[in-house]
Amino acid sequence: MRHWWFPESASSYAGDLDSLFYLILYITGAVFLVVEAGLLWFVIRYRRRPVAAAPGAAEPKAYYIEGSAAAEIIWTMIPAVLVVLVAVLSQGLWYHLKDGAPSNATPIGVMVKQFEWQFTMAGADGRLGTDDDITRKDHLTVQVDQAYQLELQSIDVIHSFFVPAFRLKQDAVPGMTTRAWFRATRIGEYEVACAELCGLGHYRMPARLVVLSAEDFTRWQAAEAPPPPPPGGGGGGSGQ
Amino acid sequence: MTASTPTAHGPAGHADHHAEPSFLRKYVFSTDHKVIAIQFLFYSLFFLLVGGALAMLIRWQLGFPGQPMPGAGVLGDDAAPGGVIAPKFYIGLVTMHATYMIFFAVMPLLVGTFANYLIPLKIGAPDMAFPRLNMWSFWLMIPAGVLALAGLVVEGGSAAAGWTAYAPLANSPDYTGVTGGQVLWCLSIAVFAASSLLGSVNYITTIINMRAPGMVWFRLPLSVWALFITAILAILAVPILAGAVIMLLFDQILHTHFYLPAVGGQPLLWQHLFWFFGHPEVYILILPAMGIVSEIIANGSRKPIFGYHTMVYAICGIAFLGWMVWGHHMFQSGMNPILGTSFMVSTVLIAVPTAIKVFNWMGTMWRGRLWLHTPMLNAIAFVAMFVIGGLSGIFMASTPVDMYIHDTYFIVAHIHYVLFGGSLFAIFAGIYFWFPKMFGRMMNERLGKLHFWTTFVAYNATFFPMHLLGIAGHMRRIYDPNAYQFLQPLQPLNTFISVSAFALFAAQLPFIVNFFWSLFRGRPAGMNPWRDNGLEWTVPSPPPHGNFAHTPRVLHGPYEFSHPDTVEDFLPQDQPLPARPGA
Amino acid sequence: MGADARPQFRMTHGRQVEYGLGVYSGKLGMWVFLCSEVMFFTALIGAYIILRWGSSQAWPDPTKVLNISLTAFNTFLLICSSVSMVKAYAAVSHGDQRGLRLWLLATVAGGAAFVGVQVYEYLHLIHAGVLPSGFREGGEIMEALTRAGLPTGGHELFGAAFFTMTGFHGFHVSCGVLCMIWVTVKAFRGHYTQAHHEGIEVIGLYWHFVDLVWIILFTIVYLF
Amino acid sequence: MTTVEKKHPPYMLVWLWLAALTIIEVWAAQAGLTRRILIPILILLAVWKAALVAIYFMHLKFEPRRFLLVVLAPLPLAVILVVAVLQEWGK
Repeated sequence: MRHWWFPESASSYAGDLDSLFYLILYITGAVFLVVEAGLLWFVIRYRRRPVAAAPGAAEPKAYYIEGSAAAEIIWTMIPAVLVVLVAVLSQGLWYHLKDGAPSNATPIGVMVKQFEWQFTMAGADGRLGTDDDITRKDHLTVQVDQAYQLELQSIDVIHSFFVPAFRLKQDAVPGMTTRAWFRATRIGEYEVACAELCGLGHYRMPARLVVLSAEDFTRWQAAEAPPPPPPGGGGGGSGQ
Repeated sequence: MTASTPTAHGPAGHADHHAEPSFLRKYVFSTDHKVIAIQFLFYSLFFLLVGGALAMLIRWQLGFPGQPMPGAGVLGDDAAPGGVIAPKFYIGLVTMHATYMIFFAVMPLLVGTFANYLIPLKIGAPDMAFPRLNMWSFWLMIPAGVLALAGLVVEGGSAAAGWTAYAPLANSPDYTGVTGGQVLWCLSIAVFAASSLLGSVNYITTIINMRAPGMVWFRLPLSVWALFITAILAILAVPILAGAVIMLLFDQILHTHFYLPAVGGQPLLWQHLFWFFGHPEVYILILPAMGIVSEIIANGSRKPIFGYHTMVYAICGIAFLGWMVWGHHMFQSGMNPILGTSFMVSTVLIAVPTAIKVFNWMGTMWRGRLWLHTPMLNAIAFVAMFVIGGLSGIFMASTPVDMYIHDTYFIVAHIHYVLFGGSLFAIFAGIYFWFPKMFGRMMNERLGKLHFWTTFVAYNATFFPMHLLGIAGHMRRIYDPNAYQFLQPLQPLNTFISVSAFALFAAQLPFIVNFFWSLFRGRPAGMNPWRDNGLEWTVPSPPPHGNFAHTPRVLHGPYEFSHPDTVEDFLPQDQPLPARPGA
Repeated sequence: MGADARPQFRMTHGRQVEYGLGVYSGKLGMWVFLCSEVMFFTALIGAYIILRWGSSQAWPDPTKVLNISLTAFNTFLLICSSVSMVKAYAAVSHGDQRGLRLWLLATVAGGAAFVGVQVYEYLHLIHAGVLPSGFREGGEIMEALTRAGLPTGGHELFGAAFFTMTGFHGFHVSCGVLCMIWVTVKAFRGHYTQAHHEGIEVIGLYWHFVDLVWIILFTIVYLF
Repeated sequence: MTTVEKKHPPYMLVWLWLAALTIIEVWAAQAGLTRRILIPILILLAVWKAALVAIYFMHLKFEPRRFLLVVLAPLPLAVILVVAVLQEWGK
């Protein structure tokens, strides 16, 4: 059954997001139970039963009432308070998700097109646009407990970068750069998906996201780093 | 107006002066709102069936990915080679299923059929204010529907960018692989917009200007209120869609660049315009359903609607707030977070008037004498299911939670709980309720209840598990979920949903049989089979051309059920309250 | 409740009608229709505003591409036809049939002339290389702007927005002219009387609305 | 019409105003003002002209007050749409 619920959470904010989800689930669940149980009760309790008395006798009538201001005020105020509560609780996390990238976050360039991802990971210098950048198709390797800032760009249509285990989703819109950030908290392998219909191959855009420990990550970085450019050969780094 | 009015005694006498109209005038190019309503009914039930059939193909692919569907070989090698649905065809199915259901089934049912049928009858008018425009509003739907259906058969396949047609995907065959289908889609939506416009002008004018004496605003039945507000939403929202679609069309055929970023166009402009229309559209699809349900719950409970005035204000409140929430479809589009917060607040606030309506319906049933006829069962199911759709909406309104469930099956579950569990149950309720008035014969109760219970069970078995899919991260609109490892364990759930969906489709058979059988063999209905108060029940079934022999005089509100002073437990709006014996 | 006494009823064509807003149905319907037209042009004009000012998008100077004097004259034509329309309405409401017919003819002429000038403008622009998809490379306009050292950035969006907005306005004027011809024919047949001339007022509303939209479009598209 | 003879406003005077305002507009656009001054002036003039047409030619001046509700309903929506979407790129 575990598979039919949230994927295991693996990012710093996934737990907060899940808690918010559960909070809303409890609130709405309570309302749900009250309404459905009430409807069921009314249907059973107040259904018209065949009258046993003589056929000519007048049937009893329903209770004539046109409304009740007090009742209506109550069931206006309760939902109002609840939803405002939800909004207030949501908004702190929202700014954290959208604007809360730590200043030391390492940048990752994401260039997406139909139907593949291209990730540009910073090398040992932690910056993009230098010679030690590592670019991989459909593959992203990150270090655990390190914050990353994604800079998403699309070449053709709108795609959406979705890592279920991180609870992270951000559209990549052609013509602009959108940003998202995450900090992985568990070592392991995760799947990146495209969440926005982007054409016929939309369903087959999985990419691998590997979270490594600090030592493994350094080792990986060293092994994967592109060979240094030949000395004096133009030094193409644009980020100098 | 000093016009020469030879017949001052009502339209029935007026009609007598004309010769019997030809068959073509009477049933085909008719300007009678009742005939037009019935035309809309058949039209949209046809599209409901087609849209449902497309959904079956979709569910086959999701339930049994990659396996040949029995009988699907007839679709040809482009669509389903060897009976296996192809990816391009699949996305076309997803697009056209939503397009048919929203624009050609549910909307014409609610604001074509019920608005046309009920507004003049319920307000005591002989017809619409502009009968000829009304006729045009139906006949424009024919080319719109033909254009929409043509997408399925043209070379290159149907539109395949989703019903939301997000730019720049929808802009170019390079992106979708679709050549003519996307252009046909745009044209069809543009013609649809024109039809909707003519209808809405009519409804607004009719309701404002043609109410019978005594039918003051706060004696209007809630269905008319809902349709009035809906028409206002449509008149202001649909032109935005028309403008946006025309720009999309020009991008496709004139090579303009409104939505193409290469030279400065804005893909997000499409989303803003589309959802500025799209969110009011959601209320266009639900408000009339709420109105219909209000009528039927009051009737089935034999009680006045609880808090009539509040119900009216709630409709207005939903419609008003509905204009300020479109951004909640775009939280993950890279929107400014401050803008996101304001959209979140306005969105959750809509829950308040919605909750009022739900609790007021429950208040109506409280201490009633529930007459559980088929319309009433469907209306109660509406409340029960709409609540689920409304509550799941709060998850999406919460911006952080939306970040996870956006574009997953949670959304699919939500929209179906609102649009099927909500609108469609209300539509069924409405059809069972007003069928006797439309055709003069009752629908079969036994078949009706069979239809209701099987639909209700199969419906929940189909759509409730979709919440779980969404929570597990299952994206929507994907052809084969097995392309992702984390979705593979969900396959049994997907198969279960598909089997339930087939059952749901099959459960409509009793309805179809009932509908056509009752059309010819149903028990004659009489004037007022449901013992209801609306003015439409004071005239014969079906009502004659011109509706009322004499303009009715409305003496009280529409929900005087079980009044202590009356003999019967209902009191039509043109009947006076008996004087209190003691007074 | 006791609200029975409030509404007033009048008889039209044998049915009782409550004039909910004190406006007869034809006029009310036309205004409701115009509301939707406002939203339609909001989509187009809004798109123009957003595309041009929503970002730091470059944009050609319209006064250097478009013929302002010609269009100013055209604006004047449309305003004149609006005036002739109200004069026609005033004439019929005073029972002046001759005035009605003459002013209607003047209105048709004004509208038709406006469409004619717009067609001329379009032909001229297309000839000079201004197309819905942008300025043609090597076209007259492109050359002229480059020679003068003026920026041409954003010309693709400029072309798209210009033709879409003015085109749809022109389409509305053309429909208006057709309706106006029909109304004029009816006027010559004596269809409108001092007591009955709602048709003139209703079509007039549409006509003035199209004029009003042009006033906005002219300012935003040609002068900004 | 049933009731009182309609009193017509001085249409020709309105026409003169419209013509004059158009001339001022065109002149202002070509006078080489800075955009910061020019744009508000042009907006003012356009709204002025539009208002003249709506009030006098479309007889809004003579309609019942509550009828204005119908007429003005779309305007706030138009403003909301454009302003909110401009926010989007205004960050």
